[in-house]
Order: sequence, then C-alpha cells, then structure tokens
Amino acid sequence: MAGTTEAAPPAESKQPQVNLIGLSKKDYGGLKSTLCIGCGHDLITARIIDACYNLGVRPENVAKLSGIGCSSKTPAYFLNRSHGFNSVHGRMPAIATGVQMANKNLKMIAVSGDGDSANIGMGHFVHVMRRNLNLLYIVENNGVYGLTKGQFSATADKGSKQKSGNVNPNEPIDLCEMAYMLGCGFVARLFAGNSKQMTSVIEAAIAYKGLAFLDIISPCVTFNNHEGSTKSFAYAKGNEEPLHDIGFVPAYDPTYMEMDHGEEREITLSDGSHITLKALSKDFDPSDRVAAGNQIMEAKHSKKILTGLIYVNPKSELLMDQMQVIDTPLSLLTEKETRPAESVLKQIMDDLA
Amino acid sequence: MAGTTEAAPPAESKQPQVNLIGLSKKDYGGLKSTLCIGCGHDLITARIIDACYNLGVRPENVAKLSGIGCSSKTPAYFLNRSHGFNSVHGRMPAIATGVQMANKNLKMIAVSGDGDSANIGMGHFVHVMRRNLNLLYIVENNGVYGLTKGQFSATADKGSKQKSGNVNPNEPIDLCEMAYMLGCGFVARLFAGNSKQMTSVIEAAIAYKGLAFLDIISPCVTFNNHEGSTKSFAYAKGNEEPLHDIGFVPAYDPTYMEMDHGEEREITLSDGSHITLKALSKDFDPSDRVAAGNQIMEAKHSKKILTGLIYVNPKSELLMDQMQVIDTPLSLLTEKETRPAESVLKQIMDDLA
Amino acid sequence: MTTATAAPPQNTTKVVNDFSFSIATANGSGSQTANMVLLRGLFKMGIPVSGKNMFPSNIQGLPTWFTIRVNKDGWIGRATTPDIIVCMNPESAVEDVENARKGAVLIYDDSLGLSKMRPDCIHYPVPFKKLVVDACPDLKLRKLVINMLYVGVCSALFNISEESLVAALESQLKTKPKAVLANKPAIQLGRKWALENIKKVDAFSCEPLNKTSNKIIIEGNAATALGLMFNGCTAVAWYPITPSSSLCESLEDYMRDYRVNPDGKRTFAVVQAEDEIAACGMITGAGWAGARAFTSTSGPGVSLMNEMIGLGYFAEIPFVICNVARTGPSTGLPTRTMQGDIISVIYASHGDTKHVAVFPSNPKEAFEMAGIALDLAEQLQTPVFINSDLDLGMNYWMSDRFDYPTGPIKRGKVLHKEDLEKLKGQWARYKDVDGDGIGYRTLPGTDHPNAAYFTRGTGHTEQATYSEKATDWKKNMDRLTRKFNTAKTLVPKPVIENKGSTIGLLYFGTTDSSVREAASILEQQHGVRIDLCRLRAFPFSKEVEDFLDKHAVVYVCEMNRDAQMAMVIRAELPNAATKIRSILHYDGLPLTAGVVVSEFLAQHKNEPHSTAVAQQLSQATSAVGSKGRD
Amino acid sequence: MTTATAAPPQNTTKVVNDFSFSIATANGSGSQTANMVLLRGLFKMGIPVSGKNMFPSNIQGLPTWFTIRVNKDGWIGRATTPDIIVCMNPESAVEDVENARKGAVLIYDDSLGLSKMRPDCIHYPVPFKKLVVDACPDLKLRKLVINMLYVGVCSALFNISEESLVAALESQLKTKPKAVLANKPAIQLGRKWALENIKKVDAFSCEPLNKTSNKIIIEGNAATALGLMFNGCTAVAWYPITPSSSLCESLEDYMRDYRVNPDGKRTFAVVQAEDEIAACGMITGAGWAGARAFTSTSGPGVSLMNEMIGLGYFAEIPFVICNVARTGPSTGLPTRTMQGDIISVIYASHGDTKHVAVFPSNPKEAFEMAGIALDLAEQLQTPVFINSDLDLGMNYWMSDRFDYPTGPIKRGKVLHKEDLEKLKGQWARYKDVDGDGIGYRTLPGTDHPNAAYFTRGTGHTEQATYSEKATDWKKNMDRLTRKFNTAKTLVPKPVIENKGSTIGLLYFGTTDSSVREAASILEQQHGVRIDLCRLRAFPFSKEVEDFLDKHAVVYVCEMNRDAQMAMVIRAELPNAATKIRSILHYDGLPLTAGVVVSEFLAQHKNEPHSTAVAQQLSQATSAVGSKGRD
Ligand SMILES: Cc1ncc(C[n+]2csc(CCOP(=O)(O)OP(=O)(O)O)c2C)c(N)n1
Ligand SMILES: Cc1ncc(C[n+]2csc(CCOP(=O)(O)OP(=O)(O)O)c2C)c(N)n1
Ligand code: SF4
Ligand code: SF4
Ligand SMILES: [Mg+2]
Ligand SMILES: [Mg+2]
Repeated sequence: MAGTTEAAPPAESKQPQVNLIGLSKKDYGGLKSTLCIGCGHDLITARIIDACYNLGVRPENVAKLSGIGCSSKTPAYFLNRSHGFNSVHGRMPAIATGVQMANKNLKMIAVSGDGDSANIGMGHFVHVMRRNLNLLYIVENNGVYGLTKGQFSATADKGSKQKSGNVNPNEPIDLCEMAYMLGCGFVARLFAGNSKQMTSVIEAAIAYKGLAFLDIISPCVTFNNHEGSTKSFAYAKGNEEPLHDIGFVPAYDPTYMEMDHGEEREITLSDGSHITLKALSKDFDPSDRVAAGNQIMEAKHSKKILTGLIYVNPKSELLMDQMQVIDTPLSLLTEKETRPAESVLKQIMDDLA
Repeated sequence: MAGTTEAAPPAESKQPQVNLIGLSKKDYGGLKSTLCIGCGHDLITARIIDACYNLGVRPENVAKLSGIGCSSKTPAYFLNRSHGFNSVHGRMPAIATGVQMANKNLKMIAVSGDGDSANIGMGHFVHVMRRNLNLLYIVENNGVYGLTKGQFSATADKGSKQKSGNVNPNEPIDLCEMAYMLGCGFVARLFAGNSKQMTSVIEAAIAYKGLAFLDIISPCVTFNNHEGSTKSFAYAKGNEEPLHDIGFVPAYDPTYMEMDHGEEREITLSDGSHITLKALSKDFDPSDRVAAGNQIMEAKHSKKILTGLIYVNPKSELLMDQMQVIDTPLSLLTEKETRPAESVLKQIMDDLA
Repeated sequence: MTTATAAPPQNTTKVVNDFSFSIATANGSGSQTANMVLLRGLFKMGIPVSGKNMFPSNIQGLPTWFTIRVNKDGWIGRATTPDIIVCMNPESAVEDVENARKGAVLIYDDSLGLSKMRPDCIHYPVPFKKLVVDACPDLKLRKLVINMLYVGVCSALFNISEESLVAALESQLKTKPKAVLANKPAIQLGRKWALENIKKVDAFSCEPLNKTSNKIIIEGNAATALGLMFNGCTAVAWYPITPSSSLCESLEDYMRDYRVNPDGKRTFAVVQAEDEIAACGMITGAGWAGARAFTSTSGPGVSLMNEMIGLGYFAEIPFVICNVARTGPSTGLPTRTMQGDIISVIYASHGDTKHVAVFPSNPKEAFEMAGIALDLAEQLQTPVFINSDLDLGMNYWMSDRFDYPTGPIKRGKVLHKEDLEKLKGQWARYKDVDGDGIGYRTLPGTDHPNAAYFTRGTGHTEQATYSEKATDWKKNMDRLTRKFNTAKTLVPKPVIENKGSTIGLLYFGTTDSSVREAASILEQQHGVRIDLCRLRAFPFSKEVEDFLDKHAVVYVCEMNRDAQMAMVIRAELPNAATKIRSILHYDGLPLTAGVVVSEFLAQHKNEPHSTAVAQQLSQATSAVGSKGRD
Repeated sequence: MTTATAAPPQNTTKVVNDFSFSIATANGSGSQTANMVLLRGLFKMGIPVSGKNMFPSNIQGLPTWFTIRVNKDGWIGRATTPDIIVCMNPESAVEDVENARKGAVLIYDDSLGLSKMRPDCIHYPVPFKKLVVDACPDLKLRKLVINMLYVGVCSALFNISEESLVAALESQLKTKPKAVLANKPAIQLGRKWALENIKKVDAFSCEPLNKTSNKIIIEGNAATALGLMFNGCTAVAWYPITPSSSLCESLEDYMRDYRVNPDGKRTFAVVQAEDEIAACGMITGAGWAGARAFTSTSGPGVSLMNEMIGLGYFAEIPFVICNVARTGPSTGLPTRTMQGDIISVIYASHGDTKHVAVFPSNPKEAFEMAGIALDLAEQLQTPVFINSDLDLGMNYWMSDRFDYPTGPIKRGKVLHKEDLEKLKGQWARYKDVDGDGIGYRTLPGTDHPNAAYFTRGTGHTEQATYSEKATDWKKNMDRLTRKFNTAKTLVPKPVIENKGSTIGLLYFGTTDSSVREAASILEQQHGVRIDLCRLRAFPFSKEVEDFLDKHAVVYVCEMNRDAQMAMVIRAELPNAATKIRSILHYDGLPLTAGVVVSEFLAQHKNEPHSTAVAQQLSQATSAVGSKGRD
C-alpha cells in the first residue's frame, strides 16, 4: 500500500502516460514506504505525487525536507529525483530557511509531524510562519508521536486518556489558527482520507509562490488504540484482549472520505473514533482575511474540523525578494561575483590605519 | 530611579507603615537596579513591590524566576526575601514548571523579555500557557533585545528599520493573543507608564490561582533610537548628531500615563514614537471568552493597543491538582513517605522471577 | 511429514545448555511475546539466559531479530553467531540463511523455499501456516499465534520443558487469561508436530539446572525506574526518545501503583515536556526547589540539554539524567547500542565543566545506582549522569534480585528554618564551610527572612550576589574543583578482579559479561591471565588510578570508535597515557567475547611488553598476591 | 590652580613609550570615543598600542575600564597593572585608587575627594566638571564631551601629540563633522589647562616612533567579517550574543556596502534567527544547498547547537561557526574573555565526533582564517569552527594590514550537471573514490535526473540509502576517520619558534603577544630559552606532533581552569602526555606576560628535568640549530 503504486492511473496503453513536461507518474515516485499498513501518511504521500505530476513540477527543482518521525520519513517515498534532507527532530523550518537562502529558485516540499512541529519544533514553526519562503509545509497530524510509540502530542484531543491513565488536560493546539494568526499567506486543513480535496489543495499550495501551510489530519492506526483514548479501537476491547500484545501492530485499511464543497459529515475513523469534518463551501472567499478568521473561530466554538483552503494571501512577497537577494542562486555564485575588488580592501585598510 | 525607592509612600511618622502581615514596603524591596535611567522595566519592578505589599504576600512563599535579558535581571530588584533564579535565555517556563512540581505551594513571579519569550523561548512560552501553574508571568515588552544592544525581537513593529537598514517585514507577534488562544486563564496587557492600572492588574494576577500572563509594554529608552525605527528618538537627529556616540546612553524620564477605564489616548513615548492605548471599559466582562476574543481581534484590526485585563477564567484547576499531587511540597517529603515498603519490592521481584 | 533435508555432517557430540537462537520476524508482528515465553521458559528450567532484541527504527514490517543465548556458565553477553535460526520473516529469510554459520540449525516455514540453500546447515522446515489453522480458530489472531508455534517446535527439538514454557506464558500474560488460552494450544501443537515429524540431527539440547533460583529477568530501564521509585525520586520530566522512553514510562507506571497515598494523592509528579531542553529545565527547577529530580534521554537529548547542564553545574543544582545511549553521532541508529556518549556526557556544556557519572553494568546495578545518583546529586549539589545504553535499557537481562535499600536517603547540605534560626540567619550559599567545596543551600519556601538567596548562571560571590570580579570568579571555580575532588571519594569504586597479572583490562557498563567471558577464554585457551577493572564512575577514584599504576599495559575496552573512555583517562590521568591500548567495537551491536579475545590477541602479539609480560606473568601470582575480586 | 599633591618619591628616569593607562568610567557614559581617540592618537604617532575594554554586562551606569598599553617593542598583550589611572567614575574611584600600584599616576576630578588617599602615588586632580562648562556650551552634550577633556590632559602630561589626537578624532568621527567640532575644543582645553596647571612629576612620556606605518587598528570581529566577505561567504544566520554579535552585525554592514550589484541585488543573505539552534539549522540548510554558510556565537550558543553540529558532522554538511568565546560555564561573565570552550567545540555533539577548528591569534589571522575555514568546510564537507574570543573579537588590536586573497576560493568536490553527464549518472554520495575519506556531492537544483541523493542523520550506505546494517555503519564511521586524517594535512600548520631548547611552550589564540613577551623576559632576565609552538588548528598536524616529540618538557599555556587543550593533546597524542605541564589563567581577564613568567618559573624550579634542561640548554643552540620562526 506504498504511496508510489497505490494511485497509479490505469495503464491503458503500453506507453506510459506523461505530463506537461513529458514525465510519467513513475518519475515522481519514491522508495517503498516502510510505514504501518493503513497509515494516513501514505495517503498523503500519494497525493503529493499526484499533485506534482499533474502540475508538471520538475523534480530536479524541488528540495524535500523533514524532521524526525514516521511522517518525516515520507520524503523518501516520493520524488526520488529530488534532493531530500531528513534532518533532526523539530528543526526542519530552520533548515528550510537556509536552503532557501542558498537557492531561492528551489521549490521546497517539507513534511513534518505534530510532535515535530507542535512540540519540540514549536518555536521554529512560529517563526517560519513569519518568513515567506517558497515552501509547502505539511504537518501530518495524528495527535501522537508515532515513531516513539504513541505518546500524545500537543495536538491531541482534550480529555484523551494516555496509556498511563493520565487524562490530557490541554486543549489541542490548532496549527492552522496559529499559522493564520502569524501571517502565513496560505493556510489549509485537510483530511488524509479525502483525496480529491487533498490533491487540489496540494496542487494550489505547490503553485503558490510563498509559504503554504497544510495541516492534514492523518490517523495513526497503530497508536491511538488504548482504552480511554478518544480514538481507541472499538474492537480492541473485551474478548479481543489477546491483541494487547507487546509490539503487535494490527493492519487496517485507510479511511476514505471524499466530500464536496460545503458538505459536513461525521465519520468514524478506522480506529473507531468520531470526528466531524466540514468542507468549506464553494463560495467562501479564502482571500478575505477577516472572513477566514471568523471561520476559524466559528469552527473552534462548534468543535468541527474545517477542511479546505481557509486563507490565502494572493499578493505576498517572498522573503528572498524582500531581502533583495540576487536571482542566481547564491550557491552558484562564482569567486568573481562574491569577492570585492582589491581596491575595496585597500580602501578599508586605509580607513583603519 | 531604582524601582525599590521610587514609589515609597511618604514617610509621615517615624514608624514605617506596615501591611496586613506586618511588613513594611522595605521588606518587599530588592537590590538597587542597574538598568538604564528611565527604563520601563524599573517602573514595573516598583509596581510588583507595591502589589505584593498591598496584598500582604509573604515573600518567603514566593519564588522569583527569569531568563536572560535586562528584563530578566529585575527579579534581583524586588523581594529580597524571596528565593530567586535568573536562569538561561528563553527557558524560564520550563524552570517554573519544575519549581512548581517540587513545591506546589509556592507562588511564582516570573519576569521575561520579548526576546526571551517570543524568540528563543517561543516553544516554551506556548507550552507553559497550556499548563496551569500558580505563576505570574510578566513579559516586559520593548520590541528589542535590550541587553545585547538593540536587535529587533519578534514583537517589534512591522516596518521598523533596523540599524543595518533592514526593514522588519513581519507583523509583531501578539503574545496576549497567543496566550488567550492557548487557553491561558488570565491574560492582560499593560503599559509600564500607567501605574494605577498596572498595580491593580498585578494585584489581581498575584491573587489569581493559576497562570496569569501580563504583556507589559515597557519602552527601552536606549535602543529604539536609530533613524528609521518607528520608535526613534525625535531629537537624536540633525544637529543632535553628536549623540550618536558609540556606547553613549542618554538618560530619559519614564513616561507616565494614567488612564481611566474605557479611555483611549494617543501618546508620545519618551523615544518620540506614537502609540494608541485603549483601556478596556469598566463594563467589559473579561470572563466572557468569546467577547475577549472579539476584543483582541478588533483591537488588532484597528491597530490599537488594548490595555487592561482582557480575559480571565475564574474556574481553572491548577496543574498540580489535576495531577493529584499531594499537598505537602514534594521537596519536603521524607524517606518514609517516598520509599515503598520492603514487601512491595519483594512482590515485584517475585513477579519477575 | 517432512524430516530434515539433505543431511549435513550430523553432530554427534551433544551440546547441552550452551548455544544460541536467532529468531527473525517482522517488526510489529507480535513475536515479542513468543520470544519472551521461550526466554522465560529456559530461565524457569534454571538455565542462565539472555535475550537481545535487534529491532528496526520502524513500527511495523521491517525485519527484526531476537537472539537468545543459553549458557550454563552464566555468560550472558551476546553470542557471536547463532546456532539456531528461526526464520519467520519472508523479507529477511534468504539473507538470514545465507549468513548462517556452517552447521547451524535452520527452522523455517516450508513454503519459503529455503530447502535448496545451504546444504551445510541442518534444515527443519515446518508448515507453520498450515499448523496455525488448527492451532487457532480465530482468524484475526492467527498472525499472532503463529509465533507461539515455533516456541512449541523449539520445545520439542531442544528439550525445553513444556511445563516451563506454559508457566512462562502464564506469567507473561498474567493479566490476560484469554490470551493465555489462545496461545497455549499453539505451543502444544508445535511441540507435538515436531516430535512426530522432525528427526533431530543437531547437537543442541537443554537440561534443567539450578542456576536461576535467586534471579529475575528484567530490562535495565525498568530496573532504573524501580531504583528511582524506592529512593525518593519525586519529580520527573521527560521527552520521548528511543531507547529511553520506556524508562520514564515504566517509572510513571510503577509510581502510580506504589507511590500513591490512600487518599489518592501522589508523592510524585511526572510531566511530559515539549522537548529535551524543557525536560532538563524542569528538573533544574525541581532540583533547585528541593525535589529529587530526574529525566532520561538518549544522545540527541544530551546534546540539546548541554546549555542547561552547564547551568546545573555552575549554579549547583542537583538533578539526575539517565542517558540510555544509542548509536550515534546524530540520529544515528536509534535502535542499536553504543557507549558513544562518554565525552559528550562527562564534559557536557561550554566552559570548564566536568560531570559526575555512574556506569551500571546490569539491572541490579541500574537499580542501585539510581539511588546512588540521586544521593550524589544532592550531596554534591550538581547534575549527575547515569550512563546506561540500549543493550541494558531495553534488552532482557537475567539479574540477581534487588536488595531493599536500607541506608537513609541522603539529602545533602540543606538548611531548614531551624538551622537558620540557630545560625541567626548568618550563612552564605557558596561558602566552603567544610572544605569539601560544597556550600549549604536553602529551599524556596523556607519560612525565615534570611532563607532566600539568588541563584544565577552568571558570576557570583559566596553570598550569591552578582559579581564580575576576576578574583570572585577564580575563587568560585577553584571551589568547584575542590567539589570535584570530593566527588572522587563519594562515587562507586571500581570492581577489580586481581589475578596478579601485569596486564590490565579496564572496561565499564554492559560489556561486563562479554569481557569477563573473554578473560576466562584468554586464560583457559591462550594462557594469558589478565586483571580486570570495571569502572563504575567518573571522576576516577583512587582505586582506578592505582589499578592503572600497577599494571604495565592496560587495555581499555569500549563500544565506540574514538576510544572515548581511553581519551578521558589519558586526559585526566596523564601518567597512564602511554600504557593504554584500546579494544573497540562500534557497529551498533552489543560486544561479544569473541571480539575482545581476537582484538586482544592481535595487539598483544605486537606488544613490546608482551614477552616481558609473559615472563612476569609466570612468577606473578604468588609475588603480587591474588586479592580476588573486590 | 592645583599642582601635584604631597609628592611621592619623584621618578627621575624617564620612561618613554612603555607604560599603560587604565581609564575608569561608567558604562554608557560615552567615554568610548575619547578612549579611541587616545588610542589612535598614540598609534598615529607611530607607537605600538593596544586597547582593551573591561566592560560590565550592563548597558548603562556600571563601572567600565579601558586600558591602553603603549609599548615601543610592540608587546600588545595586557599589561599587568596600569601606570596611569584616569578615574572618571565616582562609583569605582575609591577602589580604583586603592588598587593602584605604588607610584602610579592618578588623574581624577578634584571634587572626588581622593587627594588624601595613597600618598605613595602621583596625584593630578583636575577640575573636569568646571572645565567642561567652558569646553562645551551645549548642556546636553557636556556629559559626553567631559571625556575628551582627559584626552587633552593626557596629551599635555605624556607628550601625546595634539595633532595626532585631532587627526584621530577626525578619523574616528569621520561621518559626523559636527561631533568633531563639539569635541575638539575639549581636547585643546584639557591640554591647555594641564600645561598651565599641572607640575609633571611622573616619568612617563611619549615620543614619535615609526612602528605603525604598515598597521591598522581593528577589532577581531570586524576582521573575521572582512575575511568572510572577501572569501565568498553568501549565507549568514545568527542570534545575538555577546561578544559575537558585532561579528555578524559588521559582516552585514560590510556586505551591504560591498556585496551589492549595481542593480541593488545582493550576493548574500543574512537572517537573524529565532535562536541559536535555528541559526545553526539555517546554515546547515544553506551549506547543504551549496552556500558558503556562516554563523557566529559564543559558548551558550555552541552548547545549544550541539545536536545540529552532530548532524553536520555525520551528514557531512559544510558550514562555519565562529565561537567568540566568553567566560563560562553557563552564562558566566558575558563581557569577559576565556579560552574555555576547547573541549566543547572540538568534541561537540554526542557519539563519535571530532571537529576541525582554527585558532586565530590576531586580526590578520582572523581575516585569513575566515577564508581558510570556509574553504576547509567545503573541501572536507564538514562543520568547521573558528575559535576566537572576546579579547580578539571586541578589543582594539594593532595589526598588520590584510593581504588581498589571491588564491582561488575552494569549493570542494561538487558534481555539476556536466560531471554527471560524463559519469552517465553513476555516482555515490558517500563513496570514498579518492581514498581521502571525502565523497562527492551534488547540490539541490542540479538539472540531471541522477543528481539527487537523500541526506540524513541516520545510518546510511555509500549510495545514501537508509541502513541499519552493522557493516554499513562501521564502514561509514571508518571513512569519517579517514576524512579526519585528511584534515590533518589541510589545516593551518603551527607557527614554531625554534631556539634549540629542550623546553617547549605550546599555546594558541590571543595569548600570542603575552606568551612571546614572556619568553623574551625569560630569556633575557632569567636565562631560560624556550621554544615556542603556536597551535593554529585542530586536528593536530604532523608539525605539532614533531614539536611535542622533540622537546623534553612542553608547557601548554591556555586560559581556562581545566587545561582543556592539554587534555586534548594527551587524549589525541598519548606519547606526549607525561611531558606536558600547564600554565593556566582563568579569571576572565586576558593573559599577561607576568603570569606566564611566574607560573613557568614556579613549575620549572620543581621540574626534575630542570637541571638537565639547563645543561642541555647551554650546548643546544649550535647543535640543534636555530630554524627561527617558520
Ligand atoms: C532530539 C530528539 N528527541 C526525540 C527524538 C525521538 N523522536 C523521534 S520521532 C518523535 C516524535 C514524532 O512524532 P510526530 O512528529 O508526531 O511524527 P509521527 O511519528 O507521529 O508521524 C520523537 C519524539 C528524536 N529523534 N530526537
Ligand atoms: C543562549 C543565549 N543566547 C543569547 C544570549 C544573549 N542574550 C542575552 S539577553 C538577550 C536578549 C534579551 O532580550 P529581551 O528578552 O527582550 O530582554 P530585554 O533586554 O529587552 O529586556 C540575548 C539574545 C544568551 N544570554 N544566551
Ligand atoms: S506508528 Fe502510526 S504514524 Fe507511524 S507508521 Fe504506524 S500508523 Fe503511521
Ligand atoms: S537597554 Fe533598554 S531595556 Fe535594557 S536597561 Fe536600558 S532601557 Fe532598559
Ligand atoms: Mg504525530
Ligand atoms: Mg526586550
């Protein structure tokens, strides 16, 4: 169920279908995923591949970035022809800033987790939202630390019970609200099971010249399964007790949930929990900043998960342009371009004498 | 002009006036301030002393905490009879959490700067707002890094020009908005020059059982003085040029600005800049969460600085109570109270055999 | 049905209670319970065992190997190459078989098509997939239960008592009687099938012994957690990171069971922090305010805590950090082991800093040293490290039972209200009253007007006031040196095994069993006697110095590339520098005795001392006198 | 008016061009310009000078001392005790006078009431407060201008050319003609008053020399900034911290002047990060993507960057960190100096890591080593440190003029599109093609379908794919060791001054002038000749090893408590361990020659080698041969 193969278009003829720039879907693929079967993250991977293929993105012009976590592993599973950097836990936003400084012409696709961005990386998350990089920043949000086996993250639901029995007393941090508040120019929330909406918003986000933040609800099928969790597996109870084995990971099918604009639906996730998704309506204008703010507030009060493109600022200047950085990537500047003349040094020396 | 002496009540008789618990104002004093003459931080120090004196706080029951910066030095200038900990840059919220774990009965008064809390400490700031400690958390907000000589912090105004000539392209981070959003139970914004309002809100904050966050606008008289800064000194221009000396710090009088409830006033700070303060009206109900949110949004849109108590949640459970921590401070538990019986170990060993 | 295929030279000499298994499965497939039943079944027969899990940094699907070593002599270090390989994972099966040693026993599902490979091995194909249908009516459970079949097969083949296995199953799944019911038939069926269908041609078998009667099986992380719980640990802050997470998780579990008062109130507080810096900050705050404060982490966390550790050192705050080391640098191999953070821990943070550290070798020491570390931190008013590693922390160790701590908890020099009254409020936080470099402190909340002092990471006087004066700075730093010297006298002494040799071997931590096994091999098979010194702490106590002094050559054995402990020894004890040789191992797997033996022999041969040493050796025993292990 | 009070024994022998000032003022009072005018005025007279600022970690009001050393022989290390003290700060005046050496010259405001103190000193009270009224009609400016009065007074007393001072004032305030106009009268008035009213009884005076003609005066931070600008640095991320902030600030200033194209586009990017971890993360990203990336910080920042540095080491990312060290541990003394982060830098991060570092001794080297560090980082594909300190970074150094770099900028092994085409896309990121441990890399954005590779801090193969295999891990780590050995051949060699002695003295960084001054004192006044080795880099090149080999005793002189560089030498070069002695200084102030001399003599006396050494010494010169300074 690796992202690379799952969504391949039906091979009608023997010649592979190609996109605008003559590449086939395969050219956008990555290595085989090593995530759990049914993990929401793999669905997102597949949609990133689709979106890049559909848009005719040149993979050589993309840099893939991530922190550490199951989600952060995924850049290895798409765009093999792009340089990738799986860095350290929580610091991806800083790495991305540096990459952009070195090469302002790169499009960056970054994948992070809720633990990576909302816990250890919160400081960097906040600050990168204020820097308009040419960056698609995806948080694959499952409310837990998947890779370290299920501790709650800062986006976990209030009232959830931890394995240890602790009840999570905190409201979840809403990363979209934060991004919006901090001036990010493109803010959307998506659900990993809704592929149509995902593909179109990811396409828009890649096409956007600026920092596009996507908070994608991506259920962890393995670690929201202890009793008392608001996302506990319905059947992992009572006479199903043998499943409570150390280190046993049952396999689930991913939940699909295609929704139309404006639609609101309560769904049951593969893990038995209920959430209410509300897709933004077609006539909602995401470029109206005040309206966007109101939508976020409203959804929060009514405990609904608003999906779709919440806010977009169509006219935002990229940080590197604000900083008047030369168009040639700094990485490619030659000695001639970066070493002032001998006379300059002489002048400076004379001034100091 | 050190905070300790500035606001001492006129000595009418020879016997010093005392408060509820029989202490004089002097008992709440600290060492002489070493901040610049006219620094807003000293005004806040004086109000902390007033508030503690007025409330009859027992200094021995207070722990003073801070990070690093001019603002973070101030705990040395009040409450000499309280333990103080001037820790490392940006990490005070973590230290405070630990102090509270060790001794849930302590009231903590913490002072931080905008650089300390909104830059390096942003991650900790966000997370401590979600932990209901018995903590008064003050940010002495001047938009700059005072102690390292005037670099802009994340609360600096958009459009400000740095010494280097860079224009600050970012919206300032609004720490009150953040605190509110993250579920903090007591959120207020104050102005260091308005002592009446400051004293009363600080008193309320100290009396509050929970985390009270105060963002106090506290002008740095020394480092908002370069040309092009929106807070540049009016007279540090043209024929006043000799003042541009390396390392010369002119002395200013602090700006006082007492305001009534509901009043709105544009004022000129000692540094020549203009800001509009708007004191919340008397009939505003800070316990109405939605109303508070609307006030924050409105003020933001109209570019006014709202002062006063913006939001209070009168019924919030302290983190240590949520965690069912015993009433005796953990620091004072004896061996008997913290070492399970021998039989317990035997049982555990038997289970592992 | 099937019997062993194309026979390799059949083993005639029986090998009893001295062999090892490697069980290859896929991560997340639920084999852990089966492996534990096998391990514990052997243990219940009285045979010394150890279980080491080589798992991937992934949650589901990647290959994982569980190795069990059965050793009648009690050597529980990693075995070099497994004698018996159980291949349950199609993904790795071919490679597993390819890498098998000549003559190894291969047990695998007969559908894997491995029978043509490696005619030099002993093949026992088993129709696991077919058998599980009979063993488990519940379809959903089959993927799990299939693992219990190989336990049954092994029971039959290697004479592992069915009773012990069932008892092990029951204690393993104590709180889940239904799970016991589901799994038991699989053991029985596997055993039955093997008895009926496999013709045993290998040499390996088990016989009951009585060498585990006073022992337990436990992971080091749980042992450390118990040590903390029984020694007054009150404040815990942590951030998840493999392989340390299970330490704070089991600590919280234990405390919720045994550190709650009848009224439901807890005598502890545990906070999951937003990151490692915060976790360390929290225990700094807690230690300052008087809690017995603790965090656990691994290499990357130690790196992040660097600044805070320096604050702890300089502001003299007691707290304990357990570094459960994994393979580094950087994110490295999160599920592999290493002793690679020696320098990173001992000299953590900028400026002149040296930290106290203890090095447990086994669960019992992990238990004891947890208490010792908490005591040292408060006695010395400084951060103290427990240096564990993944091997100790997450693997299953046979260990002596833990002794209930009898000594008093040591809280160090704290002045309470009454003390201050006696002193009439005259005291100075950083004054070296006793000449040991350690001042007296008060706790926030102490109800005396002179109790308060101001703590800071900046320069300060004895009275804890801010100072930039050159003389104040130097005086304070020199006092900290004095404190460090005091630490030398308080930390656990090394364990020395003295056979009167002029050759020493110094080591620490989880290499204990492998090193001692190697020493015994060297003595018995190569005629080289070696004295052993197992370091248990930094700074080095006098006994360590003496050991280095008294030996002509000292091999330092450690699991890292740069010989970090040897570097520290040379840095701290210059006189020993030229006599030190290094035996290094750094591929992420635990050390084996074999590596020590071959590395030692290779270097010893070229050693100019070698001949001289050999000569000395022959006379040494009586002359130097054998002190035995002290 | 007043003349010198109650005469102390008057000095009769004239002391020309060899004395030192200490000017005590309050921080933020604007004395910096006056002090710089004094310094530069002396410099313009052709006399070697140095200016060191001892300022508090505060913005306004606390005492600050500026010391100026005037030395005809060019020794510009810190002078032990000042000969002339200008007391402008009422807060510290009494203490300043109390601490004066016997016979020192004291210049102070006559209202301070110091005249009764220290009859053993030479007193020159001056009515500064009255004079400033005449000197400066503008009331607001008087607080500033008062400082220029002492410049005038000193001009008269010590024969400092008025012309030079005025020229200095003009170059100091080049862009502020009005400020020049306001200050000039004060110099003149101060001078006039002193000439008319003070009877000079001290011995100190200046005479023009010609020893500064090819020199400049500059702070080390500005020098490093210039080196970066002239050597293709393109990406800079930083977080403010004393004493490093002025490095990136002046770097940005310079680049905005000289690295902007005619169309206003910049050939650089500078970002002020949210913290040090982010600053280091940014240059990691930038270095990975092909920029010449740089940050500066100080001790606490290095501690915070630890994890990221490990990523850089292991994922092999080029970037440069300049650590402008201050006094630590912890926040320590932010405005004092130290060489205290040696271990923290060289072994930064968990796991097996060793980092390349260079140690500039003066501004010219700071300039050159900035380029060398950028080159080394890209050649070796690894983080490289520049180890500077507050003394170098923030003080005013007389330095040789910098030479325009002629060599090509070295970008290391990068495969571009054309290279990949030639290779037909066949390449492996971490393959050691050339046997030097360094692989080839490609930059993101390279337009070739095989250009991409995946970078990670976890275990990986030559092809940069994820691997947990023991053999892959070890192989990769061993290659990194090979790379480290390559580094030994590329880093700057030590500067060795060989006089044929058997005693060596090894040192590095800002102690240069004091150490060489001490060596000359030891030779001239104590008859002990010493060979000098000034380390300029880690890892140690062969020349360093040879120096250690060839000397019987080697003193290692450094500014920290723990003898950190000596520890590193013992750790890395065991054979040298026993011959190392340490000369340490760690009170936050720069080293003086006096400390080196007395420390050396104290130890040398007790040295068993001492006599032997002395004997050897007498014959050595001809035998060993004097290679001079190379
Ligand atoms: C500095 C550091 N601390 C801790 C870890 C351990 N760690 C690895 S992944 C992870 C959390 C990942 O959670 P999230 O970002 O939500 O990703 P998910 O696995 O849920 O997709 C943690 C704590 C680490 N690798 N580095
Ligand atoms: C880890 C670390 N980085 C940097 C510094 C340097 N530093 C000291 S104070 C400060 C900023 C203080 O700004 P703010 O918190 O706004 O306080 P203010 O001085 O303005 O009151 C910085 C960057 C430090 N001490 N520690
Ligand atoms: S543990 Fe959870 S997040 Fe990680 S791969 Fe499995 S399902 Fe996905
Ligand atoms: S620099 Fe600014 S913030 Fe610091 S003490 Fe002076 S006025 Fe206050
Ligand atoms: Mg997650
Ligand atoms: Mg500030």
